[in-house]
Amino acid sequence: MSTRTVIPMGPQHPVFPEPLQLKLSLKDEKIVDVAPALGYVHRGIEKAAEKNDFTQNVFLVERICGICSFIHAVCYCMAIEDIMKIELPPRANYLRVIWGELHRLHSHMLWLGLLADSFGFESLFMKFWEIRERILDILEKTTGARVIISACAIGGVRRDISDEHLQEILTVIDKCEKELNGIIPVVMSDTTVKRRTVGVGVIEKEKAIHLGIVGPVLRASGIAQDARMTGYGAYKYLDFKPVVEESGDCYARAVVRAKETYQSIGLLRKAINQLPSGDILTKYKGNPGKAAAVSRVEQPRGELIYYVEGNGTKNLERVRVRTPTFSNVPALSKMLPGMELADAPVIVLSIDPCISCTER
Amino acid sequence: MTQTDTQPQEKQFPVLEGAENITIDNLTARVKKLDEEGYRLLTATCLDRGEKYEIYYHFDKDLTMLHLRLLVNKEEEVPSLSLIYLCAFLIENEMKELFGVKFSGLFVNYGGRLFLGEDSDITPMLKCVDC
Amino acid sequence: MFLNSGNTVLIVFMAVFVAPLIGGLLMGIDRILSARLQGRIGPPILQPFYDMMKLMSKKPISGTKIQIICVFVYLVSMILSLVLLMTGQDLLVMVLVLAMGSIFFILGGFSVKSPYSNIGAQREILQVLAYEPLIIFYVVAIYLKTGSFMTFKVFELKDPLLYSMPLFVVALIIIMVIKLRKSPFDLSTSHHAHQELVKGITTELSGRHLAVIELVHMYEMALLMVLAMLLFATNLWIGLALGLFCLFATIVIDNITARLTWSDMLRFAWKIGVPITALNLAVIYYFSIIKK
Amino acid sequence: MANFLGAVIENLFKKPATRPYPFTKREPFKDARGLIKFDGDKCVYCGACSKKCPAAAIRVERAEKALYFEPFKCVTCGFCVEVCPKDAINQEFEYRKPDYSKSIEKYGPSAVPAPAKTEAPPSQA
Repeated sequence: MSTRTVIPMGPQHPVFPEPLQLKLSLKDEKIVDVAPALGYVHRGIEKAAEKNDFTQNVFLVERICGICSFIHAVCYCMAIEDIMKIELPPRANYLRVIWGELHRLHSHMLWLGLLADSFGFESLFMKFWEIRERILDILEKTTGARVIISACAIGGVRRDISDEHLQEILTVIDKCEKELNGIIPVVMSDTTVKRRTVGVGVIEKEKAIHLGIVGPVLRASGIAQDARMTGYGAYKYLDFKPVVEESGDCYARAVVRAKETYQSIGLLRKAINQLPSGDILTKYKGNPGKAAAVSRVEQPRGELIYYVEGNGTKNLERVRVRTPTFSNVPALSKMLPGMELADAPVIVLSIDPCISCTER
Repeated sequence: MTQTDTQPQEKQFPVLEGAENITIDNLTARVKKLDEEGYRLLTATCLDRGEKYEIYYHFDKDLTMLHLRLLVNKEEEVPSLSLIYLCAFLIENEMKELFGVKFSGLFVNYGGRLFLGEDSDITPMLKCVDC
Repeated sequence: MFLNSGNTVLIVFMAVFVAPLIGGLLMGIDRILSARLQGRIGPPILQPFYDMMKLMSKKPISGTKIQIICVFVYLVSMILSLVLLMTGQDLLVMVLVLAMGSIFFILGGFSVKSPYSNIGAQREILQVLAYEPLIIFYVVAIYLKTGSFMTFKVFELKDPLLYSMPLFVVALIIIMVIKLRKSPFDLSTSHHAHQELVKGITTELSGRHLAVIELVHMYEMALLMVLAMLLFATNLWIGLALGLFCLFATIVIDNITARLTWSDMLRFAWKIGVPITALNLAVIYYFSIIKK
Repeated sequence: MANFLGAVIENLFKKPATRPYPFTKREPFKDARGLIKFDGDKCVYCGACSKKCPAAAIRVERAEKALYFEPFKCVTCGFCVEVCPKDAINQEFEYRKPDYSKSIEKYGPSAVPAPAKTEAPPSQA
């Protein structure tokens, strides 16, 4: 029994929503080595973005990720607006924040549910997804689609949110907050949940930077880094403070995301109260010139970076996408060894892997 | 885009604002210094510039970004940063695979089979795929 | 009532043919109840039978012959132990036959190459280790009360066993949690531990061989119910209610806990389950001495 | 351990949150982005929609006065509706129904009746 077993975890595995393979070498039930294998959903989107018209790319980059799609589009549009020197109307900036935070809210809810599922807590999983469904409904009401909402456009947004819908968003998030108050503290103090997450997959503060981790994983290791701190879009008016935890284990990552859901609700309330009236789209002319721009925004999974370079035609010279999971995957090779096989699903999920993002 | 293929010399390429030029020889030393100063490696962007590769390394410290710009000939080997920043191994493997950039001292080498299939023999992100 | 030889044939018939139907129905109820606790509608009550029918209609592609033999031995021993229990035979023999079935199941898990199956088999051993002492204690307690290992003696008692062995309800719930593969101890295979082991010990089984495993689960469910009914043998309806209560408790526990690891399971079963049952045993023993 | 008990028991006596989907359907929301429909009479076959479609699902043949639409390529982004100069494109609230084959819809002026669905592949991929 003490010989090494190699478990091919994935590419088809119930715990991964997307195809990723981890070859886990086990000694009894202890993981001694791990080798990630990617490449199951590489779609060549970076290349396709060079072939497309730059306006079409807004819809293309949205499809990089099925969960934080809108934020991809925002980041791409920000880069193009930087190159073409387009000023956004203030209302558009706020609307982007509102939709962005709604996306973060439903993504975190999805993640909390998946985490619960990874250690076999089905009722909790269903509860989180039940709450998530309300947010998806409000997204569909305001934009016309549930997840890939295609609401962003270069120079602003494509749809406006009516006052009636704004009120509805407020009531929905009030309701969500009330329901979350019922379950999040319960979950965070549950003995069995703590037993599975505390001290699992620890990344110390010192190692964090060298592993290149980003987003909630980095913040759970005690480093206050959040692209929203740069104040892009309307965030500069919303008095944003990042959520930081110190212990760097799966529990800290869950706590960071749980607190961020409350933070998102707060940001949404603030943004809706401050929402200025006016235009939602700036008209622009011509093609992006010969210039390059780097833009970064905060996705639910971490920091997203776009490098966009124009060449004066309607096509772009280069679109480079750095997604958060791409940075977080190398950290798995440091988190997994030494843990039990039973911890593997929890640890892998704790970085919130989005493989379609990673491979593009 | 076809212009790139026919007249690469005449084409003027934009340079990212505020980028710091760097060469193969002082890349490792510069990055080591940045590491000591507490910079995070965000990512690297590779661009096909006809005869050369242009590689941007993006760093961040306290919300300020710093870009290093490296121009190398297509045959030259670029020293890998994966021993300084572990996360660089995925980024470099990706460049190696999609652009054909040569790296020395890669920490984990996927051998060009990170994203592409076993039978793939092209570097798809180059401007002219067939060469 | 179990002594009548004319009845015996009927009881054997019940054990072999009616018990799985009841077990399947209980599994269906289990699934609906689990769904409702999770806020879902859930499958129709006959879903376990539909699953079986679908599995039967599929072409089996199984790993090794040994595993298939093991699976059938597992089925036979499960039926046999149920028959032994229901015809009022020796409880110790019943426990041994039950354990033998489990061992064959585990051997089958080890006989294939899949690492998932092997690890599932290892965990199944640990599960057997965790619940077996509790069943043995249960049998010993019955022996202390009736002075015999024969089940039919239970039915001759005036007072139901529950009055003197209340703590064994806890033991029974622990056994059910492990046997029915519910959280927090759903480790080796199952509809639930898929996050770690996909299909665990049954990974390499398919088609009608997997249907056999489902059938075994149905017998298992019936067996657990009969075990619970023994606690209230004077009125079998109350006994059944007790069994259903244990099942409900198991389902609720499934939905309010996360899955723990195998070491936690052993620790829990040995540190909490064993002392509780041992305490009850000691009390029974004490009173039996006083009586004398 | 028993922290979640309350929520679970509450669920038991509550109406389930799920829907038996094909039997009970939720009404589509107003302004939901669903099926794309063209109006062959209003259309001037300028080709703006086909140029802007990110999924290359529309092909316009000017000479033929015909518009080929591949509904299974469409990503329902609604960009074509936005760019159409003649408002000849409508987006319905309903979602696309599943089908056995990826058929191609052909639209043209109603004076020349054309089959609504054809199996002919488009000339360019």
